Amino acid sequence: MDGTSPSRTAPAASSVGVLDTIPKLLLRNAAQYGGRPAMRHKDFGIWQTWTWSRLKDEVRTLAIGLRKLGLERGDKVAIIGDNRPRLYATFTAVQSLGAIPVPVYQDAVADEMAYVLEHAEARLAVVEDQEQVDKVISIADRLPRLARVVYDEERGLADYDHERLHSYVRVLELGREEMRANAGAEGWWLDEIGKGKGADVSVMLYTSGTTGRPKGVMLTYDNIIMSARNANTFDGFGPDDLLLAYLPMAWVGDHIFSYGQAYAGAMCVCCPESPETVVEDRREIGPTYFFAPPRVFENLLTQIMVRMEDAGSLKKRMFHYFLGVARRCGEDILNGKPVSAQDRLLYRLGNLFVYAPLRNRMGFSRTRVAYTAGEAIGPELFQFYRSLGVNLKQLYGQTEASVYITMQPDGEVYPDTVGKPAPDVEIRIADSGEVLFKSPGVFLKYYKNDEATQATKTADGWVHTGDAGFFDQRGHLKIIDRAKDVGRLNNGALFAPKYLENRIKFYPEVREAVAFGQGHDYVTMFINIDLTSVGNWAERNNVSYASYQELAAHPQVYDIVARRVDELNKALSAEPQMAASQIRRFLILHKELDADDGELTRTLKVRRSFIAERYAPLITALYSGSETCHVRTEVTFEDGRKGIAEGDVRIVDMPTYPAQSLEPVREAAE
Amino acid sequence: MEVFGQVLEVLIGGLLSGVLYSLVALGFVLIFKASGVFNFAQGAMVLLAGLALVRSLDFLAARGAPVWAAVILGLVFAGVIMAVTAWLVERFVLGPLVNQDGLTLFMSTIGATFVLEGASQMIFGSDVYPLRLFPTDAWFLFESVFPGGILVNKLDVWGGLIAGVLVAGLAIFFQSTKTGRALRAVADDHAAAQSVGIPISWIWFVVWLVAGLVALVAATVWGTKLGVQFSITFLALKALPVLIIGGFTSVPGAIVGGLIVGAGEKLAEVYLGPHMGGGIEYWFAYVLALAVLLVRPQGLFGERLIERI
Amino acid sequence: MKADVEPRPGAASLKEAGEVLLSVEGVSLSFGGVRALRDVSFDIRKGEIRAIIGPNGAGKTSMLNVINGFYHPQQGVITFKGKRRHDMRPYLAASQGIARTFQNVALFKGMSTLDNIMTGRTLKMRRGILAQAIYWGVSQREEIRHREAVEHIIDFLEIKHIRKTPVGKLPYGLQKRVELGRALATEPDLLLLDEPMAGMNLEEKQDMSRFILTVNDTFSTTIALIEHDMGVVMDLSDRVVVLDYGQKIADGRPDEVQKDQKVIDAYLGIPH
Amino acid sequence: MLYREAGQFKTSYAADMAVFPIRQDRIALGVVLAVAYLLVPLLDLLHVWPFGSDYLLRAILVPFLILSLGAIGVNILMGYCGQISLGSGAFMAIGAYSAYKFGTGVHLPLEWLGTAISIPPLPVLPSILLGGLMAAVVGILFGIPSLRIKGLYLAVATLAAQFFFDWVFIRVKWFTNYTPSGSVNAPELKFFGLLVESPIERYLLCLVFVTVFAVIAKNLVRGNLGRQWMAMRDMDIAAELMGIRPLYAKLTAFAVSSFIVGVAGSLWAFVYLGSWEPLAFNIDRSFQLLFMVIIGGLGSILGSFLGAAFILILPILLDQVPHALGVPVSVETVSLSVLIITGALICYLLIVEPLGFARLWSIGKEKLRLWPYPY
Repeated sequence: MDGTSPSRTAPAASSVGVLDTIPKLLLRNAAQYGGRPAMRHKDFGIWQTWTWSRLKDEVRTLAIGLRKLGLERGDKVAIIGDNRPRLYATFTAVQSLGAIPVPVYQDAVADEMAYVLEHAEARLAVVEDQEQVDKVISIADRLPRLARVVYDEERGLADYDHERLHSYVRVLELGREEMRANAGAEGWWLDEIGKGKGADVSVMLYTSGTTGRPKGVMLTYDNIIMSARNANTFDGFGPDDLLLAYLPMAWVGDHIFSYGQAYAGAMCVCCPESPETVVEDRREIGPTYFFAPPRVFENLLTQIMVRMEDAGSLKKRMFHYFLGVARRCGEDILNGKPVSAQDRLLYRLGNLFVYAPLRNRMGFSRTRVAYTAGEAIGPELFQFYRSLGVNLKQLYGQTEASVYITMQPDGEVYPDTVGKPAPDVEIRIADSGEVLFKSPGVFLKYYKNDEATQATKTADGWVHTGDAGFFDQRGHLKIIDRAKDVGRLNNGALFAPKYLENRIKFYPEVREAVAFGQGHDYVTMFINIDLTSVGNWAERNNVSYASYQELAAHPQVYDIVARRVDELNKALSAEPQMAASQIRRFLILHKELDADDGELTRTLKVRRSFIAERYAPLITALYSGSETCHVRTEVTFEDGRKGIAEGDVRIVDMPTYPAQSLEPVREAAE
Repeated sequence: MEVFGQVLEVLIGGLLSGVLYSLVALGFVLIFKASGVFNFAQGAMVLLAGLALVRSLDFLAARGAPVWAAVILGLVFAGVIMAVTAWLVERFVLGPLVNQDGLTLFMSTIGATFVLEGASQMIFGSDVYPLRLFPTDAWFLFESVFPGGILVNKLDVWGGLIAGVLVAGLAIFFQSTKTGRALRAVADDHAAAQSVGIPISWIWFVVWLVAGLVALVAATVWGTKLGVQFSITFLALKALPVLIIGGFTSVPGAIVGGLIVGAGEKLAEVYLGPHMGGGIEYWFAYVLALAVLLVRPQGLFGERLIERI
Repeated sequence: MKADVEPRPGAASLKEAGEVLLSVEGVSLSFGGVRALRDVSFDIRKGEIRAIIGPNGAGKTSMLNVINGFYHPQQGVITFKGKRRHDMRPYLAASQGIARTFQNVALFKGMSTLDNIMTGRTLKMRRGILAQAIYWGVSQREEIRHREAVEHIIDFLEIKHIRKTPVGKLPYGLQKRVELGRALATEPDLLLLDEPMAGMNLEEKQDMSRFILTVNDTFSTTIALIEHDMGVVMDLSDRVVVLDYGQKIADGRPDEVQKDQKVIDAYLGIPH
Repeated sequence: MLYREAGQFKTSYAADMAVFPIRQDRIALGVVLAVAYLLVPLLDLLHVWPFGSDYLLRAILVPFLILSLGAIGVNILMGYCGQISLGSGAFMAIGAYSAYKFGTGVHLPLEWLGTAISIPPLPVLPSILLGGLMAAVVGILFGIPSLRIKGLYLAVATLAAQFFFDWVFIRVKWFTNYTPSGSVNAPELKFFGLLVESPIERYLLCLVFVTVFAVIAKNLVRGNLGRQWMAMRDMDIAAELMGIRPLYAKLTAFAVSSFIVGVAGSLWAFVYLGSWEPLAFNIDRSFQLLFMVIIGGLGSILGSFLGAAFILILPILLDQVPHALGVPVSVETVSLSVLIITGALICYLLIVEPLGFARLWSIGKEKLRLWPYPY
């Protein structure tokens, strides 16, 4: 179906010198892989396919058409819409004229969009359909610079005023007419491409900053092409690889994976029919390279489990049995570690009955590499996919880095790290614990925002990630928290509350946890037990209890939690940076932290300061060495009534362990 | 005169044997009226009834029971058998298929036919069993008028009488008994009938029972005529054209249809047959029916239906 | 996506100019004793959206059945595209460019969405039985050509995700959409819609309205529709004809009709 | 479970509209064909069990193939176009006798015209196809009523065909070349010069016919014509309002169906029976085909094969198995229990799975595709 040949060779990395812009890469691919698929798009029921040469023609005609619309070198062009070949082609067409594409999140509300288009001084907007056209028109008065709008989907736009509005097809016609009229047009276009240099700005990506207005990150061709090349060689991607482009084009990830790497490696990019059909389309395509944020993998897993709930008991038993097998030896097999012959056999069977079919249903049958990033992914979730034989890995990146900062090399995949420095990336850990990096992907600057640029990028080219982290002795980077949230113990050791809390929360018995230590000598912790899992335990061991408070205070429960804390301490002692953060004392709160009581945010994040002051006596007790502490708190019930939760809370001392290895972390960075 | 007499003889013979067809056709009409089911199994039911009757008669006779007692017991026994059959069919075939389209129901009765044929012969044996309930000799009428007179089979006359009685009885049953009226309601619309609270399963049981009894009656006559044997099931096929001509839903239609077919095929056999190698009564009825259909798709007595969308 | 069902200013008046596509003069129809239509006359102009409304049993559906030749009126003249039309089999009406959807969906239950819409292309497919028996070659090319056309309809009606689902399995709203698609596949000049929005929720109704309007705009298809939802009728239609007890009691612009006393009475069930 | 559809995406409508869009299915089909065309002959050549005697070929495979072909024909009319037919036996007969006449030479004296039609004996292949053609013509004739009459009434019309032709071939001696016994012998089976005699040759001959016609049937039902048939079946009024001409749709269904049935008939006579009497095509044959279609699955080519296999194997099993178990069973009991079981199965299927074995098959297939998910 897809004309792939067995050869799996990434285009020679030697030709960086000449192939220093995306349009040049396009010419190279058209020449070298002309007959092979460049893009596929599920449209009108089948996967419409563009070969590289077809793509080149499209880009050329479009570019010439855009030129007729008056697009000049250096102009900014906003690109708004779902992933589709025509919009990707627009990127290259724009770039071939030396203009700069500015992808905008298609789901952005008119106001956000207005800001970006205004700030970027876009002269032209190429958008997907009526919906986007309406949005742009609604904010047109705020965009004096915006001269024209080009749309792809014609539907519903027939009776719009077409003075400054043009259909994509019309632009192509303009291009064709021009080429008919003027034989030199193509040559002119090639010259335009020739003028491009690696140092030129290739794209502006607006980071949807959590605080303040989005910043326009300017990336050069060198940034993108080098990062892309490195990533391709890192995982051996080449012309035989397919990937599904379904994440927003305005997001750096998509720009690097589906655009940079695709062009650099002459990979085939597949665009889904519509956002609703992504899952179906992924199954059809069976991408060899797949990226998704953790929640996607989480949803997939829940779907599987939910569906299997309705399966026949026998099938269910088989399913869970083989999942057990996978949990036992799946990952080792994937990592090429030695595994007993019997387990190997069982895994084979499991693969026939469960794993392979599951991979098939999820569309991962052909996936060689899958990446996840963005937030911490739960170890069991992560290992579930790996044990099924899906080579899921983590990476750590940023728009400012053209994505790649660290990646997990095959065979060195650990759920609790984000991997080793990516090729050509240098990493430094600031004294504050903040992670700094330096790489060919480092962005040029923020558009029209020098102070932000200086704040982020040091004179000698180091970039502040804003994340705190450290290298474990395997040389893998661990991200522990936002740098601003990381504090210090009195002895000066790093104190990363969220890191500790997340670690303890990976244990099913622990629902919520709050770590203290900032400005103290050692780390202490509040713990909320998980009523369901501990409740189950209680039933199994016929421990009777009337309330959360009673169960929480139960000595055996304390023992269980203590055991967990101890495990954590052991683990921490193995992590030089964290050894000092071992939990010296903890208590199990007499009530569950509750959003109704203002202890959690509505998104269920702990409100540290509020808790600190509400339970001040408990904290004092934690650091005073007393064994118990009486506590009295007002609680809000489901129905809004107020009540009082009162009782004695026991405080437990924990043994700590000497830090195991203390080789300086810096070396790991090299 | 000679010729006329011959014609008359053939005609009368035809009409009377036509009545016998009607006897079978009646069973179809009953069930179709009440359940919208075209009961292909009617023939098999005649066979079953016949076998049950004749075998029990033989059994009792062998035990030296007096003829009248044997006959009564035999009829009762056969009746019971038919009742059981009716119940089984309703319970296991039609019940589950309620509200299905006519074609499905029709095919299900074909299935039922095979089961009945198989079962009945397996239980009661599959030979030819002679049955002697009615005289089989003949009268010769109007010998004064026509030379040689007109030959009339007494059996056919009996058949005619019985048919008459049966029709009368059924007419009364349908018009003036509660169940009878309920039956008609069901025929019009299963769902509706259910909704007004007529227990459809009961209705269907009754219908099949009645049809079974009609089959039993038919069996007595036909059994005497041909002897009870497998080929009796082909009566079902003979009855089809009768129905087409008479219309599926009309009792009088069944009778008239029977007469037309009977007379028609006899006349055809006698006066066309020789020119066509004979044996045309084998198909004549069908071609006749087909002709009728082309003129009146709903049969002679069927109601015209308006198509809606 | 929001559906824009605002009446388009000027559109209606502009269409008054369009010449008559179909005219019905003095049509009467009765079944046995029942008189479904009594001496009804009205016309449908090129490119307009014509609504036929009226209380239940007013003879609306019968009217459509007459128009596409399914019922044959005892009296009256039907003129289509300027030619007086004699009683004809429905498929001839279809071949002359009249397509139709049904009050209670009449899809081909055993077939997929795709096949259902493909049947709409029958009139346009020319290959003989032998070519089809061999399939590969001309017949396949023809199939592909029409598949493309159908795919555009599927895309237009936003039913990509159910392309290969058997229509029996689909929810009611989608079935209605597929039925519209099947009618569109015949590329009709006159599209008859029998209660296209019956039993739909608000969102579905808005979508359907959007589709109807777009069809009318982009393919300039003339549309005659029966609908109970007055709001929809007022928004969509250029002109409305009102039937009651098989008789025409009003005919004109939505706003006019709305004010008409006879109409109000009819809907309130006031005897006359 | 065995299906790995990830990565099997379609880049052209041709590929998307293929009969077997899934690779695994194509492989399976290939295997089946390989077995049928290569393995069976090979085993027979080597006289390996179960081909020690030619019983399997003669008494099972050959009739299976021919009846499958017949079932396909009936299925086109009943399953796809929704027109019930109880007269398929007659159409087999027409095929058989026409083929016989063409094969032995036609001489039709037309005294009143003072002339005579006479055609010299034709080779077997054209005779068989002409047999099909005649069946098709008659099929159209008896299909005409279907334009006015529906359902049961039509069933009767087809029955009329059955009885009429039963009679014709018994009484009209011309068809049997005036043989006193009324039974006739097939001409020797020469195809392009090579003689088909041995069971394996007969088997292969039937196999070729079945393959060809199965492909043709599949092509028709998946194309425009097939859609018209199914439209008539599912909702004839709507179909007509879509511009489908009932006349064309129904009569083509009758024609194609009868043609295939006719060819099956002539094969049955020439290849399987060799010499036969009209009884070979009586109403029982019609019902046999009807049941194959109902049990196998209305509206499914595959179903026709499954149904044929079942109806054919059942009596053999009922006969063999008890023997194998050492329980002697009378021939009569067997034949009666066959009646009962088939009848019961029909009712059962109509109740639980109106689309027969084929539906069960496709459900199973769906399960495998969704594996390990239950839905």
